[in-house]
This record gives sequence, C-alpha cells and structure tokens, in this order.
Amino acid sequence: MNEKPEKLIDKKGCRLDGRKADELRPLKLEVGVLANADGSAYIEHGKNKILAAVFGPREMHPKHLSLPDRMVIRCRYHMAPFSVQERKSPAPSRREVELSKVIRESLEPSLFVELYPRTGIDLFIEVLQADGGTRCASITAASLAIADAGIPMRDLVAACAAGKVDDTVVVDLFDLEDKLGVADVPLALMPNLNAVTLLQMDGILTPEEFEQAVNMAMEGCKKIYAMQKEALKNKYMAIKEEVEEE
Amino acid sequence: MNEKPEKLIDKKGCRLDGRKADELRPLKLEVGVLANADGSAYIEHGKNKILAAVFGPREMHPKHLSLPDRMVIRCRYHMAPFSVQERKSPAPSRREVELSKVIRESLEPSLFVELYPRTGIDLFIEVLQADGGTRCASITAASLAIADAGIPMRDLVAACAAGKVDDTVVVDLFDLEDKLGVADVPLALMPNLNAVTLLQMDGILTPEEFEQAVNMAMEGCKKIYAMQKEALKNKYMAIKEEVEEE
Amino acid sequence: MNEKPEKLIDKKGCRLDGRKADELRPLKLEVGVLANADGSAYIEHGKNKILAAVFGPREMHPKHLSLPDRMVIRCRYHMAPFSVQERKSPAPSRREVELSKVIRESLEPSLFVELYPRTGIDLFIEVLQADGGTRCASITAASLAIADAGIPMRDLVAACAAGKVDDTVVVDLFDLEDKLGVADVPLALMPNLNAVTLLQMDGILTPEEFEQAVNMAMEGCKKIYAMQKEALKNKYMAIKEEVEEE
Amino acid sequence: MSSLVTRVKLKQIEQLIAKGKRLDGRGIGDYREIKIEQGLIEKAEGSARVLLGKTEVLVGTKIETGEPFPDTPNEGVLTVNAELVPLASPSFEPGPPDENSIELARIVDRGIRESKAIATEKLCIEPGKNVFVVFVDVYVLNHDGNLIDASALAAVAALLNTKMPNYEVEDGEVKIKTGYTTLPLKSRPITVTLGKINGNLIVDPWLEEEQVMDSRISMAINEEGNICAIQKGGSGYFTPQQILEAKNIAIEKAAELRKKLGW
Amino acid sequence: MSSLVTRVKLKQIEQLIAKGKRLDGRGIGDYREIKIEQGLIEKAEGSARVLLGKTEVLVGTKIETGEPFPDTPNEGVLTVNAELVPLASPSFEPGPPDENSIELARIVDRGIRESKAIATEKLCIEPGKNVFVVFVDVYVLNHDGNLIDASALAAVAALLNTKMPNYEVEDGEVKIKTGYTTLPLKSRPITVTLGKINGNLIVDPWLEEEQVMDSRISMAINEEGNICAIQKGGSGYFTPQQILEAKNIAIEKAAELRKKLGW
Amino acid sequence: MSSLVTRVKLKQIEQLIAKGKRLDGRGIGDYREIKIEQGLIEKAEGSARVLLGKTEVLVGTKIETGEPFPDTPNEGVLTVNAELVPLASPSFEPGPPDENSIELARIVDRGIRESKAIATEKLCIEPGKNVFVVFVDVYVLNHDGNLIDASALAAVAALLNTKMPNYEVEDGEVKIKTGYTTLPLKSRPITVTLGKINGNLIVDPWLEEEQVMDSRISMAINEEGNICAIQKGGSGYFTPQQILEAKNIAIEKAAELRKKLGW
Repeated sequence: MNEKPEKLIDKKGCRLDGRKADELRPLKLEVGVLANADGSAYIEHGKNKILAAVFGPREMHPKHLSLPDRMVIRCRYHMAPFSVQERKSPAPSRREVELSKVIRESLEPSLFVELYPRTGIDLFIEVLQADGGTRCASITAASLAIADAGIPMRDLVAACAAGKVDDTVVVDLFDLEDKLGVADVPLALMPNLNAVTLLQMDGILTPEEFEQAVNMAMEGCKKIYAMQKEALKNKYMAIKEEVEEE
Repeated sequence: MNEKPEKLIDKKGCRLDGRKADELRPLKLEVGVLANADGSAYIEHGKNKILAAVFGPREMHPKHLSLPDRMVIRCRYHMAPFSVQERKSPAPSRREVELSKVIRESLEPSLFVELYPRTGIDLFIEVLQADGGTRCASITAASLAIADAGIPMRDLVAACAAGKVDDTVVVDLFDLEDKLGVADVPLALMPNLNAVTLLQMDGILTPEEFEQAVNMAMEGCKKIYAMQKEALKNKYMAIKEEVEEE
Repeated sequence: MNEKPEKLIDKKGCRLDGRKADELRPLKLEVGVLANADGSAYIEHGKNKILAAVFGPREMHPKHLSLPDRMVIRCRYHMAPFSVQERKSPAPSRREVELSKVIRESLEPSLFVELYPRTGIDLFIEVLQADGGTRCASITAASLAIADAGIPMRDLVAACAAGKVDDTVVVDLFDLEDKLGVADVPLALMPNLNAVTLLQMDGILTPEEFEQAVNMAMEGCKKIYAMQKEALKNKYMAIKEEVEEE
Repeated sequence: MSSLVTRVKLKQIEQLIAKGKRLDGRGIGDYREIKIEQGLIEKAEGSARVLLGKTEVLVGTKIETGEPFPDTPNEGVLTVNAELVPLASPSFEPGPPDENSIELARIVDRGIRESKAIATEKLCIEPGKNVFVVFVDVYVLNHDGNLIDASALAAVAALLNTKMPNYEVEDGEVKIKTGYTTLPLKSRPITVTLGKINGNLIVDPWLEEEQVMDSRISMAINEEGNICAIQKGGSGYFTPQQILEAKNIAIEKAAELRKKLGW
Repeated sequence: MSSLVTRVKLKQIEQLIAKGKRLDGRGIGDYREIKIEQGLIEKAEGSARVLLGKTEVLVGTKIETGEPFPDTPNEGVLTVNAELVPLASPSFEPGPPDENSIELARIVDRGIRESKAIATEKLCIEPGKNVFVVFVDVYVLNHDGNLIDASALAAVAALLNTKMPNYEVEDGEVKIKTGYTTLPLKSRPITVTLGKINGNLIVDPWLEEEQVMDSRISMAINEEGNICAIQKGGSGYFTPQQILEAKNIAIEKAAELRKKLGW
Repeated sequence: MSSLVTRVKLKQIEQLIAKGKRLDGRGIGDYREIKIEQGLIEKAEGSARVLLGKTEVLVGTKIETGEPFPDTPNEGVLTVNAELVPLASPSFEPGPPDENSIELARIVDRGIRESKAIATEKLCIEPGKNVFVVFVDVYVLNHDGNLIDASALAAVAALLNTKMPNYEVEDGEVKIKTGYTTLPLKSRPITVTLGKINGNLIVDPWLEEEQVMDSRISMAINEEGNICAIQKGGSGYFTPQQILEAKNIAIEKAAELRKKLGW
C-alpha cells in the first residue's frame, strides 16, 4: 500500500506535505482539558493528537518510593492501540519505556524538585494519534500540563525535532519523513535558560549538518514556546472571564 | 547437524572427549573475580563457564521477607541467552526455577543460618556457557563465592555428577553424554561432614549401578573439593602478597 | 465432531437431555469436604463439578489491603485446565476475572461485612468440570462453604439460570443449550429476603420473555435453596452423630 | 473517600432523591448531556468520542486480518478492550487491565455481540483461514461516572464510523487494495445503566452517586425494544420488582436516546 | 507456625520416632491409607483422584495435537503442570506457579518421562510436523503432606485411564474421528518419598512431619525395581549411608504398593 | 548513597575537575584502560568481553532464522537485549528488564542500526519469508560506570567475531550446513559518553562520577567521523554550546579509540 516516494523534497524545496524546510506543522495547544487531573493539556501537532495530565504533588503510593530530600517524578508515555497504522498492544513496549524515561528527564530540569520532599508527581501522556515526533509533542504538552497544575517551574519546556530528508536539513519531520529520511534529531529546550533537556539522534549526519539541525530544532522550540505561553494566557483569560461573569 | 554417534564409549573405554570413566573434565576455579559482589567465584568445568556472586548478609528488601530467628537465603540460577545452542529467552524458565531451589537447598546445610537472624544473603549464578553439569559446577562456584564473602561455613560444598553412558557408569558427564546417555546423577557433598546436600537422578539405573554412581560422584566431589581449597589458598596468597608489597 | 442438532427441544417439549422446560438438572451438594479450609462445599450440578472453599475471617496479607470499617471479600473463580473440551491455560482468563467479580458481588449482600472490620475472607472456587451454568453452581456452592465456615449470613444465596432455547423459555441451561440457545439469564437470589444478587443476560429476549425467564430462574433458585438447607442439615446431623458416638 | 464523608454525602443524596432531585440538578430519570463526535482519529478505521456530562470516552477501531474461531469458521472476530488510562482519574493506576476494566470491556463486548450488531458473516475472507478482526478499543479519558453507558455509546458510534478495507485474494494471500467500504452493521444497541440508592432507581449515575450507591444494573436494548445483555454490578441487591421496573425504564430511556441520536 | 511451636512439635515427633512410632499412629515405614478413583472428569481424556490420608490430588489429562520437539520429531510430547490451588491449604496463594509447584510438576514429569512410561513414539501423527501432546495437570485439592507421592500416583492412574482420540490425516490436515483407543503405556513408575527427622528415615511424611523434617528424598521406582528418578529436597542433608538405606526402603515400598494397586 | 555523602563527594569531584583532575587520577578527557577479548563463548556465534576500567561487559551473539519485518522483506533482523544481571552491582535486581536496561539496549541497538553496521540485506534467505535474525545479548558483569560505551564496544567486537552459518534452501525449508562465513559488517561505530559535572564535560564517567553528575550525552561515531546516534540522559541539561563541544570531543575520542583498537 505504502509506495515509497522517489523524492521527499521537490525541486522547489517543498516537502511532501507542502512545507518549506524550516516550516513547522500546524500546532494547536489547549490547556486544562481534563476535569479530574490536577493539570492537563492537549496538543495537535500535525496529525499527532496527544493528551498530557499531571497528578500531584501528592503523597507517594507505595510510601517507600518517596525520597526524603526531593520530589519523585514518574512519567508514563503510552500509545492508544488505535493511534498507529497497525493496532498496538496496550502493554507497554520497550520503545514506550525508553520514551517515558527520556521525556521524564527532559522535564525534570524545569522543576524545583527539592521544594517538595517526600512527594511525587505523576505525568501521564496518552498518544491518541501518532504522526512522527510524538515524543517532542508529548514534552510540549506535558510541560503545559505541569504549568496548568500550578507547579512552580524554572521555565516551560518546548520540544521540536529537526533532521535530514534527502539532502536537506529540515525541521519538524512528519511520519513519512521520519521513516524514509536520513536522520532525526529530537530536542527539548528551556528557551529562557538556554538549556537543552532532551537530545537524541537517529541516522547519519556530518558534524556540520548536526550543528545545523540543532539550530533548526532550537528555532522550532522557540516558536512552539511562544505558542505555549499563548495557550496558557488563553486559559487564564478564560478563567478570568468566567470569574468576572459570575 | 547433530549426528548421533553410535557409541559413546569406544573399545578402549575412552569417552567421546577422550576421558576414562572415572576422569573429571578439566577444571579451573577462580575466587574473587567480581569487584562489586561481597564474594564471587568463576568456574570453568569442561566447557561450562559460570560466575557466582554473593551479596550479604544484609538487610532484606522488602523487610517483611526477613525472619526473626534465621538468615534467609535467596538463590537465582540463570543462563545467559547465548550460553546454549539455541538462544535462551532471558526470562526464567521452569528448569531455572527448579535449579535455583535445589542449588539453594544444597548450600543451606553449609551455612550457620541461625547466626544471622533478620538478614539475608543473595546468591546469583550466571551460566555464561553450558556444557552439561551446570548445576554441579554452579554449586562448586557458589560455595567458593560464599567463602570469599567471609561468611562462616560448616564446610565447603563440592558438586559432581556421575551417570551411565552406554553400559558404563562414568563420572562428570558432558553435554552429549547427558543427552544421549542412560542416566545422570548430580550430587553435592560436604566432604568433611560426609553430608550429601544435593541428589537428583534422571534415567534408569539398577540399585547396584546407582550405588556405583553415588560412589563415583562422591569421589569426584572430593577431587573438586581439593581444587576449591587450592583456589581459596591462591586467593589469600595473592592478597597477602599485595599487602606485603605495599 | 460437534454436529449441531437441528432442534434443541422436541415435539413433546423435551430438551436434548430429556428434561422438561422447568426441570432442573440433578444436583448433589456436599458440605465440609475439604480438611484445610475453614468452610467448604462441593456441588455437582448436571455435569458441573465444582469445589468452593472459604478461609477467614482472618488478617489480611498484605495488611494495607484491610479496611478500617469492614471486612474485605476476595474471590477467585478458576477453572481446572482439564475442566473443558480444549485444555484451558491455568492463567486467569478475562472471563474468569469478570466471573470472580460478579460472584463476589452476588455473595457480599449475604454477609455482615461491617461486623468484621480489618479482616478479610477469601473465597476460592475451582471448577473441576464445566457443563454450562458454572457461575450459578459456583455461587450455590460458595454460599454453602461460607455457612460451613460458621460466618453469620443474612440468608443463603442460591443461583440458577433460565434462558430461551429454540422458542421456549427454559430453566437451568446445560452447555449445548447455552451455546446454541437464544438467551441465558443467570440469577442469584436470597429467597428469604427476596433479593436478587446476581443478574446477567446474554442473547435477545422480549420484555415478556425476560420476565418469564426471571421468574423461572427464581423458582429454580428456591428449589436449590431447599437443597442447600438439606445439605447443611445433613452435615450437622453427621457431626452430631459423630459426637454422640464418641 | 473516607467513610464519614461517604455517609454524609449518602444522606444528602438520599434526601434529594426522596424529593425526585439530584445533586447536579437532574431528575432521577434524566441522562446528563450527551455529545458524540465521530472520526477524530484518522489513522483508526473508525473512532468516536462521547461526552456524557464530564465523563469522556474515546473509542477507536482497527481492522486486521486473522484466523476465525474454530467453531465459527465463516465469521469475523470482534475483540473489545478497555483501558482505564490513569489520566482519567486519580483512582486509575497504570498497569495491566484490572477487574474493572475487564468487566467494562466485557459489558461493551456483550452489548455488541449479543445484539448481533456487526454482520460478522460478511467479514469472512476464506472460511476457516482468514477473516477480518474488528478491534474495538475503549479509552476512558475522564471518569465522572457511568463509564458503561458512555463506552457502549462510543463503541457503537465508532463502529458506525468504521471503514472496512477492500481486498483481493491472490494465490491464497490477502492483498489489501485501495478504497474502503463501510463496516456492515445490523443493529445499534443502546445500553442504559441504573443505580440503586436507598431503594430508588436513578438513571445515568455520576461519580458522586456511584460512590454511595448500593448497586447498578445495565441493560443493552436494541431497535425492537428487546433486551440483549444485562449486567448487575456492585455489592448490593435488587428486588425482583426493582428489576422489572429497571427493565421498563431502560427500554423507555433507550428509545428516547435512539430518537435523540437518530439511531 | 511459630518457631516455639515447631520446636515443641519437633521434640514430640522425635521422641515418638525414637520408639518407632508416629503422631498419627503409623509405624515409620508405613504409608497412610491410599484410595484411587479414576474417570471422575468425563470431559478430560483421563482423570484420577488420589487420597493419601487426608492429602487429596486430582489429575486430569488432555490430549491435543501439536508440533514435536525438533530433536525428537517422531515422538509425542508430554507436558506436566501442577497447581497448588489455594483452597488446598492456607499456605497456598493464588497466582502463577511458584518454585514449589514448579518443582512438584517437574518431579512428576521426570518420574513419567525417565521411566519411559508413555510410548511417545506411538503418538506421532506426521513426523516433524504433528504429534499428540499429552497434558498432565496435577491439581492439589487438600494438602496434608507428601504431595509428591500422591501426585505421582494420581498422574500414572490418570494416564492409565486416558483415552486417545482416533484420527485420520486428510490432505495434510488431521481429522479427529469418533471413538478412542487407550493411551499406550510401557511402565507404571511409583514414587516413594522419605523424610529425615533426627537422623531417622520415615516413609510418606504428613504435614506435621514435613514442617519439622530436615530434608526429604523421593525416588521413582519401575516394575523391575530399578530407579528412574530421584529428588532430594529441603535444607538438610543425607549421609551416603542414609541414601543407600533410602534406596532400599523405596524399592521395597514401591513393590509393596505395586502389589496392593495391582500395577 | 545518602545525600550527605553525595554532597561531600560532589564537592571533592568538582574541586578536582576544576583543576583538570579526577578521583581516579585520569585527566578529564581520558578513557579508562580498555581490554577487549573475543571468542570466549564458543557456543555463541560471536562473543566479546570488554573491560573498561573495572566495568565489565560480556556480549554474545546468536544467529537464528526467522521472519523479516513486513516493511523490510529483504533484510535480516537485529535484536539487541541488555541484562543488568544482579551479580554486577548491589543496585541491580533480578527480574524483567527495567527502564535502565531497556534504555541501554536501545542505545546499543541504535548505534549499530543507524550506522548500518550490519549488511542486513545480505542476511535474507527468502524475501518476505525467511531471514537471519542476529541476537545481540549484552550482559553486564560488573558495573563501575559508563555501561553505554563498554556495551557498545563489546557489541561491535562480538559482531566482528560472529560467524554466520552456511545454509541451503531445499523445498522451501532452510537446511543449515556445516561451516561458517563471517557476518558481513559495513561499519564499526564507536560510542563516546560524556558526563557533565558543574558545567564541565568529562569523558568516560565512572561510577562515583555517575552518582553525582548532572547528565550525560552519548554519541555514536562512524569511520567518517559522522554522528549516527545520540542519547542525552539524566535529569540535568546541556547548553547548546556544551552540545557542540561534546560533539567535538566525541568525534576526537572515537578517532583515538579507533586507532588504538585498529578498527
């Protein structure tokens, strides 16, 4: 069914979905979308559709998992069985276990973990539809969910990949580019602190291409960061209106 | 690939690997081979290559597993996926669970469990290559590892199998003899106490053959016991030299 | 092998096993059949052969599962691998998990759970042979086992199914009727309290047929209830005799 | 919830119900507002999101080929799975399905299976060898009570939205072709759940009611107003009269919903 | 049991044994009463229930078709599983098999396998492709000690009672036909377990003896009085003399049981 | 380690690093001594043991036949698994792989896969049906820090040592013949891990450094000095400048190691 296209970028420099090399996919961010979570966010990033929720800071269960001098962060990245082409078993795959770890480690630097000893927060991420770049979109949403929960943060974390497709370094690869492209470099950034909290790479890049990809991914992160702040503002404006209406 | 040989013992009484009926395979024993374990040992017994390590006596985790009047011994016998002809899944097989139990029970009589109430020791055995007789070689190595950890013992435990191959009772069967032979009798012994701590049997033996096999296995144990003591001496000589050199 | 019969009920209104529409299969109930359990019962209901045992009220393990204001009831409905046509894996199936839950919930209303805070009882049900209607037979037996354990009850729980086979509403379906029939309505009743504690349905029934089935199942429950009381009486008569003989 | 809070809440809810009222302002026979959105998950063969008040359930369907069951060699296979994903409630924990999610999946499964909603005989590719397997994955996104009705609705809505791949059999191998047909459905069962509180039957219990209610009963009702699946739950009981009353309410409510949804 | 109770009980048992007696009135070389009932589970291909005193074990066999092991392409497959179901003892817990049930299954398995009890070469349907798989499921229903001997007896009794389906191979597919033949057996091994308490060997230890005994040794003995499987268990040891003594007792007791059972 | 000990240790390590020194006497850009031994496990198709200081990793490879992935029907399959066996460290526990062993396996996997080290197109037996599966099992025997680099080295060393069975296809069945060829390799990636402590990047962190370091970054570098896989780990961050610096160091160190190893 999936005919492999000959070229991923046409003569005019257009990608298969019509984007330019440095163009992000359309993003939609919503904050506070789940009633029961302490904080939550929803992201549509291209065709990715992802929910993130935060519970806590709260007492750990079981108690012996808590730490006397810091907050414990747990994170589960999970894909819905219907989120991908072939049904995915709901049991966590090795890929999901690894991504849960790197996503957690990309968000930890943004938190004041020492302020909440003996407590824990749980981050739950559900990928409802996947289209390439789910780990970055998950981080973007999860950081918003943490903010929505009112947990103090050093900065928001925004995430975006860059990579190489045919001969070109491009930003924000979608599924087909991810699969047929040359390399993929997901990156997460706290823009105000100039701190890279996630960096992975698959594929082959020269040192120069790598540098270019890192810069392009950081630019992408900064654009997404602006949208994150906008989404938070919208949420608080909405609340303010609600309160004033009452 | 594996052509079954017609005879396992030739006219001159030689076995497929050239040994006589009462001859052990070459053994190599090393004590204190792992830096992080409290005690450890390595055994090459024929082509068997096995590591054993001891941690403890230490507090049990979780605590409710500890006993008020004795030390708890846990033991895990485990085979590396690449240790056998067909890759073995790393998840514990039923055979591994059973062997973990009988190995533990073969070592327990050598320990003063009542001297260390509320504590536990963990025995970890990793079979890196298997060639018949791994349970015996594991016991031989594990007992050395316990000695290396400085845990008081009634006696060292040495282990060796005997069995029947074609029409002959032989000692220390290797893989092919184990598979194609008539019977296998693994046995563990504390030689100074004349105490048999492991005894199993597969195959069919007359009462007389069984008696012969038990005696032959005990002789094997005694030879191995001498090598165990030698290996411990070498270790302490090496330490002594090191200390004196300083 | 299993030729599907054309009709499940013949012209005379007889079912495949010779019963009339409102006739129960033969039942045999025995109380106090297991030596180690606090209470136990055995039921043969048609070809169903089921053991039920109760342990408790006793301290919960692990302790944190206990509740400060009530007794906790745990229930495991389990089928022996040889109880059905195709060998069943001994690992609990989703069906067994669901039935464990509905059986527990069918027995809970008969217990004074608030009288035994911080304790628990365990109900273990083993289906040795299955022939349709095991959940009902399990409830019938389990309720007897609870009585045998001397645990105070509001009433015994008796259970029986009704259903629709060809065009007829019948009571107590056996395996083939269950598989080839139109609908099955298992029901549990505390007859003295007029309380339905289990109700499920599979298949399609008109409201009228449903009402008829419920009534028929309740009639079945009442007959079984009488046999339950008889079985308990027999047990106590037997004990009395034993005591008097001594 | 602590038992003291539970008792106070129960008292309050009981008193309201005695007057025919409920904590959230509904009458005892009223459903919460229902919103259904279909087709959100483009990668799934079908999908639907149901909002039942604040309860939110997403169902996605996938269609793959597989072996039929030996006793129904000419029929496709239905597989229903439910995940109580932990972002839906602080009381849900990550891990393999527990008895609650298994029961939920099996209730949804029975509603569809027993009403013969899917024309499984049309999902056979090669008898005894190859059939279509319909996976219905129930994903609970927010738990505010009555997951059963919301999930059952979302499952049927997703099936209504499900497209079936075209295929050819070539040399015994199934080749998926471009294009789709619709999944052949024969019925649209609607499941109605009633809670029992202090002897009263209430329709569509929400979370606070679930926490204090005695027991629940769920009935799947088809187009003809016939019953095709029932599940009693909870550690209480029903009198036979209450069961017949529940049946009448369920049939009435199902008809009402069917009209409203155009099903 | 608390260690104090254990010590008192041990003392008492030791003193009795010193006089050749046991708590339950038996001599040190006596088995408890044995009852065997075959064929209770009609849906199983074979079944037997063994009562050894109050110890109760039910074994059911199932026969299915499956692939042979690559190194024995012409032989049927034996699979033994044991469940220490929790209704048999307060010390058994529900869940996947633990080391005790796995050891029990493997001892029963070895007794049957090593004595070549089943003529596995007659269970081959198509070499390398299709053979009969014999499932032996050991179900412990009441635990009053010496599960090994009771389970081994019940397993052989169930195999003796096992019927093998008739079949035809048509176009490479196995068709099960009506009617049965008996499972071809070549041997009826009997397993004898001895416990060691204070240096004495006792036959068929029951629960209270198991709780205080040093160690146990189990030997499977065939018709010829040869040994075909051994398992030492427990955290104690045997002297070489005790092992030879155990061997003699086991052979004698097996012969005695064989006579009694007509095996 | 208690947090007090950690803080004291961190202080000490930081002060040393400020002077370009380390607790074990190395410079901040130095690897520990590396020893590689190949072929110890004769039963494996390939094997290698790497000592990186006191860190010890054994890798064994097995080659079996199996099905290709549907999207690469003409290519063999690579499967990497890592076991943090409990004898390697008191902090490792027996049980199924945890996130640390899964991450380790996936980093090693990516280094091999993304550098296209194995000529998987030469491992195809019958397109879409039968290919060679290369199992790379990473066995950590002693944990003294930087398991990633030691495991990646050992994996490539084991692959270099791996022999591939000869075979024939007869009537659609694969027959393994005697003799071997070498596994076709196209690249020998080298993975370099840097730790960040107090803003400084150190090469090949050992256990005591790992316990206090902020975060780590691992880069797999191929023969051309190109980057073929990266993994940042740990709960800290890197500035963009540090990442580019890390890249330069990794490329330089990989070239150095490549020379030393003759790779």
